[in-house]
Amino acid sequence: MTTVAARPATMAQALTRALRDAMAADPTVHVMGEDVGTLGGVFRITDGLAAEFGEDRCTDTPLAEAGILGAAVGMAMYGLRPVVEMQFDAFAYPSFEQLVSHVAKMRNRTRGAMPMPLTVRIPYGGGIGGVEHHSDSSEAYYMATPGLHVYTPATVADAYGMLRAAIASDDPVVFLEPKRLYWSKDTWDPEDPPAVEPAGRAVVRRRGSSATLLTYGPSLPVCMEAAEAAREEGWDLEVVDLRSLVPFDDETVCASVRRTGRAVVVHESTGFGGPGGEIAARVTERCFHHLEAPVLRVAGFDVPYPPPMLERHHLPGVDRILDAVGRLQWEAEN
Amino acid sequence: MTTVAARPATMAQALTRALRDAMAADPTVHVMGEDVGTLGGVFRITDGLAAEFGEDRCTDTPLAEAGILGAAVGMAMYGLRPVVEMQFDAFAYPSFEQLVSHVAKMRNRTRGAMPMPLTVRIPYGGGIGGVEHHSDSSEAYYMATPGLHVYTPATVADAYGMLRAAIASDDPVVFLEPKRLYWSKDTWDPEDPPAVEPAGRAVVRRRGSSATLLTYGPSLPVCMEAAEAAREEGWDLEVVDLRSLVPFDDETVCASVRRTGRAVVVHESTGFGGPGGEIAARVTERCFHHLEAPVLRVAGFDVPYPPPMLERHHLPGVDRILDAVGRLQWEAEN
Amino acid sequence: MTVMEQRGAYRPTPPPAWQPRTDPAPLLPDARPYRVLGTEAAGRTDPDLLLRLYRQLVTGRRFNAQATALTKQGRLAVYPSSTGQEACEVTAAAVLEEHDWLFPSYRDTLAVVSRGVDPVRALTLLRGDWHTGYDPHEHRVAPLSTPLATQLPHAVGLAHAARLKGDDVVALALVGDGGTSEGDFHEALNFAAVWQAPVVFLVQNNGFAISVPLAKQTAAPSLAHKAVGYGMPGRLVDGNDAAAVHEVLAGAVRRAREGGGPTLVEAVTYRVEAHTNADDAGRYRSESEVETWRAHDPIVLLEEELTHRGLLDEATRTAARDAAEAMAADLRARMNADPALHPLDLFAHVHARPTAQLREQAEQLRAELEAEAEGAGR
Amino acid sequence: MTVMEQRGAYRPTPPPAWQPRTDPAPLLPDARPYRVLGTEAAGRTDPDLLLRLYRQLVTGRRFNAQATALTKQGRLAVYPSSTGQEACEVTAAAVLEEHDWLFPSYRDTLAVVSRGVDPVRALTLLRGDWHTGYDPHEHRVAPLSTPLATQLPHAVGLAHAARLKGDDVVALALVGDGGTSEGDFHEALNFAAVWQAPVVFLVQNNGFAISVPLAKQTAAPSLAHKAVGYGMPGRLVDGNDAAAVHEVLAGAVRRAREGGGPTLVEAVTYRVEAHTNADDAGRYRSESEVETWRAHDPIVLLEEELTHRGLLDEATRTAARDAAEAMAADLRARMNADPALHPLDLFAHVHARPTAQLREQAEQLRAELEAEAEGAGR
Ligand SMILES: Cc1ncc(C[n+]2csc(CCOP(=O)(O)OP(=O)(O)O)c2C)c(N)n1
Ligand SMILES: Cc1ncc(C[n+]2csc(CCOP(=O)(O)OP(=O)(O)O)c2C)c(N)n1
Ligand SMILES: [Mg+2]
Ligand SMILES: [Mg+2]
Repeated sequence: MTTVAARPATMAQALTRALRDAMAADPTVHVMGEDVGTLGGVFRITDGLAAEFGEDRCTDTPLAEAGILGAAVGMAMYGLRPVVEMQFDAFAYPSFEQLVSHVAKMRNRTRGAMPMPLTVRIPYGGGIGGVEHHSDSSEAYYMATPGLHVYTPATVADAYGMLRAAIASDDPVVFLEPKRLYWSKDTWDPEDPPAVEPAGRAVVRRRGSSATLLTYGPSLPVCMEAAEAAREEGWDLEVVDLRSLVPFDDETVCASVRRTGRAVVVHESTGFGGPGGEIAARVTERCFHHLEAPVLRVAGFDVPYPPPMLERHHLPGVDRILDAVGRLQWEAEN
Repeated sequence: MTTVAARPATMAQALTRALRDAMAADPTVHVMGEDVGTLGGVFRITDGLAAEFGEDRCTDTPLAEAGILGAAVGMAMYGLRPVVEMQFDAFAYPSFEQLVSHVAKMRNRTRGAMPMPLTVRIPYGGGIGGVEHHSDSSEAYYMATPGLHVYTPATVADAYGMLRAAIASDDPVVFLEPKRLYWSKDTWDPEDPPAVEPAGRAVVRRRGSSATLLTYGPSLPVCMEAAEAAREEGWDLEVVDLRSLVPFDDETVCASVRRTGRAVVVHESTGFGGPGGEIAARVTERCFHHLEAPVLRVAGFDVPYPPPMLERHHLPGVDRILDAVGRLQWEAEN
Repeated sequence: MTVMEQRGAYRPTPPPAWQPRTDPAPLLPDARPYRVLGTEAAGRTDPDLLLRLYRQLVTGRRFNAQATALTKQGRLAVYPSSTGQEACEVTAAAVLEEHDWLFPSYRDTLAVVSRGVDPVRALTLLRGDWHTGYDPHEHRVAPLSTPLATQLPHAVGLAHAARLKGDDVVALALVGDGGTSEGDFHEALNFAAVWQAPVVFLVQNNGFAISVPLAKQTAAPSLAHKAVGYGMPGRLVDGNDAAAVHEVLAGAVRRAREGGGPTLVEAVTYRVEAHTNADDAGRYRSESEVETWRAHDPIVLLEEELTHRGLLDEATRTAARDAAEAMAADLRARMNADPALHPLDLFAHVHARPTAQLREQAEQLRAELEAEAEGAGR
Repeated sequence: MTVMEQRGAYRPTPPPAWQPRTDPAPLLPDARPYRVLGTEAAGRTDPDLLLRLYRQLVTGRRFNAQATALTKQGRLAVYPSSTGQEACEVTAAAVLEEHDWLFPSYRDTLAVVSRGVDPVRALTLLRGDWHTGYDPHEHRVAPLSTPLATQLPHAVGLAHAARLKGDDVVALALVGDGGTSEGDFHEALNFAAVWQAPVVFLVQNNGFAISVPLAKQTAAPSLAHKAVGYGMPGRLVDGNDAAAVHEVLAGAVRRAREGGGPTLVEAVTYRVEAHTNADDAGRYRSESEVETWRAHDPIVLLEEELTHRGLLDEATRTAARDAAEAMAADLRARMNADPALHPLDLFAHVHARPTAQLREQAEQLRAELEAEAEGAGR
């Protein structure tokens, strides 16, 4: 491994390190996908793995996503732990049938005899100036598919810990990597990686008392920034990083919302039919009498992801979040 | 046309009649899919069309759903109005990329120069004793995809009117046909079809004052039954048939919920990540101060669709709906 | 000066060395389906093998009939019969070693049973009590795959994984003529060839995909010709000639086992019955077409050969018939009971450990069931 | 009695008549890529055509260079260059009639421009101001397709629709070697052959799919060999030999126009530059390999031929170069300005009429923009 830098490390480096450590720890872990071998992936996340573990462990496949995921299913049937890289969010769609009809259902179909301990890594979301099909937020599709787990890290340390947890999971995990955080840095030390903790838990990233921002992945830094900016308006916002969309951590989320009495869900994905509906609905079901205002949503517009020059108008930004917080019926409180 | 019966007619017959009338009215309407020609489709919805309009207008395609939908996109580019039949819900998944990346986006991509006036008919939902992959409720996937319209009829008359509207629409429509209502009958007269009305509106199927059941497609009859049964418990339930999941008729829905102050969303689709989250969230956003209780959801469990012998435990039934109504915090009212 | 003369003096830039990656000639299938029974090649066949196949065909035919009968009695939700295709079904199982893997399509219950899976378990999917009734690892049989052609990349992946591990495993994957049109067919064959995975693809070309005849499915000279586009050999065989199917499949399996990579085999056969018990084949084909194929029945073909070689006496016939009847009687008896159902199994295997939400939902159902039981008890 | 002797008396049941659906022999490609320049066949070529192609190649090369330069100046988000592949790009446009349709892949901006689309509009996608900058109907050019191979079924559907209507339309669809592995490639070719649609599929085999070389993509003798599996002719051509590509494509287009159905053409070429400006080709291939191909450059090949035939004087060269420079200067100038953007366009074309929800969202954005403008005005 040549690319792992000293601290501070980027999320990309943490992901690479997680793959490397998982492969070193477990010979059944196989990385596969388009350009993952010699090139190390278009985002260089698999950089060095083919050199260190050989092309049989880190394999450049033909260009066919259904074939990649379908072959991974077969490999998992034989006891391997495939880690599939989809090159971009929208390029995972050709493998949708394999994902929904097999990856998600094989364990259930066989009463547990054929688990699917595979990980599908998908760089997702926008904000990187990508042309069409390179910025989709596809998490709603995966959330609506029973049998899958859906993780998405927002910090460098989580990128490492959650990817290790995903690979170690005996269930299939759709691992959504926020592309625009690939180069985010943190003082996490790749030479001293944290213990792998089971994923599936949300975490409070910022304590606050006025309202809770519920968010994940690429929108976490935006929410943190909004929470800082909100201080000027007199709001002390709590920020919860969901981390795992499936399983969903109702406990942490509801504890926060019950405390603050107000919540805004923030994500890049389109609003209509997006993850925010589920999140708002379940929070409301569970915390109704603690709510001073309806749970609001700040999301991408209900439009196909825009071209690079227009994406800033689409993505939830600090102002839009603060506007939503402002609409949480503060007068009604008195 | 040999199969259109005198009144009462089945939903299947109404759909057949809608296709026939649309083809007769507009030579650019082409029906295509697996077994739609000679056989008339596995549900016989396209029965007689090949004989009446020729195989070029009602075409048995090779067995390849992405190819079918992709070819339909090309035909739409040339000005035709393809009506694609997917044989069952889960067998639409191979065409997911064509649907999401092209059907939904082509108009937007080309600033309106290349509309996609095509209809994708998908028999969906369970309750027919189908083996695995024959009973999926996949509407959440389509709702989460901007650019599509999503219709689903629940009555014989709507089957006709909404399919005509879908075919006439200059936008792509995913037309979800509740399989278990195919043989439901009504006194609608196929020889005197109602005028084609623009879809996109919900309709109140039963007036009531205690609470609103928000539902669609296969769950409408169940909700009507539940509303009848609720009278015994002293509840007078309103039932709203959403009909069009996209566009969503906030007006009709919110008017009802504001009136009753309570709502339960009922659908077969799995709860988590399913359509109910969006519906509950948007109703809550808009009607918060009218709500006496959180909007609850009665949905399929968060599991892969069960085998035939277990499906009755999975499907929302009258009891489960009444239980939910019972949890609408009636005490809190006083 | 003519152009021809000019050429002499002119040295155009040579193209970079270009080589076909493999010689296409040996990849092309024969011009007509390979046959053994009734041809000179039959002389090379092992009488014991033929007799074994004969008994299996007779049992297989009876299995199909019994399963179809079970749909009429409401004991199966649906049955896609492989009547007429038994030579492919039983042979697919016969050519495999114990440690090999079979990847069946939804029509291939008979192949699954021939591989040793208890028929009642093999029929679980079609009975409707669970999606798969057997542990795939027990007999190394993947679940019957309903989404067409999706099982093919699984076979490739499994074979590839086994080869990486150094295990002696061949995967044999079944698919229909209609299934060859799916993208997954293409992707699977390509992966298999690039990886030189030990896989054999057997296409049972039974003439139809439900109602759609082959001519609407493909314009290819034969489905076996698709092999050359992946750089693997394509073999065309008479799918009703059990000896021929056996020879071709066994050869392909041997080749795969020895590291020679994948083979695509097209077996030309015919679906004698309707698509399933729910289908009305009269809507799309004539009885006379079916009759032609009934005359080319796999059992009749083998009987003729065996009779001709003096290998089939009445005792053998009777023994075969009796064994088939015994199987059918046992199946009938065991299917003539309601399976024990566990509604809470809905939640048991969605994930390795149920999520908090699934535990809640299971509790809800448990409470409902208890209330129901109490109500019934009252 | 031997088995052989027995045969005489034995009349096995004959198989139902079986015919290959088409004769495979004429579908197979040549053993090596077809060439014209520098071969005897060059004598048959039309000097005017060669000169026209020459000018287009020179302009095309310049276009690629200019577009790559624009990425460095931040005027394009990204550019996948077709340098080295210009013979395919310009010829794909040249063989089509006005009423025909072109279906480009994401790398084929040059083909789009060669078909007459304003370069600035053709580059809109890569500039990032909208997804497609031109009206596809104006020049009958489908949007540049980023999801690989997905445009192929579109081409088939369009060609089929035109034929049903009785219109004289051929669709030419472009795809890369990597794209041939996708299921959509398979499904599109199959539909085209079954429907006998007037489509020509041109695979530009440029050796790589980003970093993945052809040997990891396929084990086929050639990509053109895939044609036989669909029952259509496969043609293999030297993709850097503009005259050869023109002859083969024009022949395939003619065949399609005359009702002969689809053709698969594999043009063997090379991607001389990196995958895009963002790619580092040094990670996966050697400079010496690139050098081999630079020597087989499409412009050089054509120059050699023209020079040899006395058709290329300095004036012609200069005129070609000047025309290319003028195109580049114009492009530079017109790209050197910020495009007029309309943020509310986000909502304008999602549906035929915006839904109530989209109207609300548009209002929200409009209010935000106004607030922003006021803030800036202050
Ligand atoms: C992906 C997919 N699409 C459609 C279907 C519905 N379907 C079930 S069987 C069948 C026909 C299959 O034909 P073929 O592959 O020739 O197999 P056969 O039935 O002849 O054994 C179809 C279309 C399916 N099961 N999967
Ligand atoms: C369905 C899909 N998967 C992955 C990608 C990402 N991608 C863009 S270009 C490319 C390589 C394409 O190779 P090839 O088809 O040979 O065309 P070339 O780039 O050589 O022109 C890949 C994998 C994509 N655009 N679409
Ligand atoms: Mg078949
Ligand atoms: Mg390429």
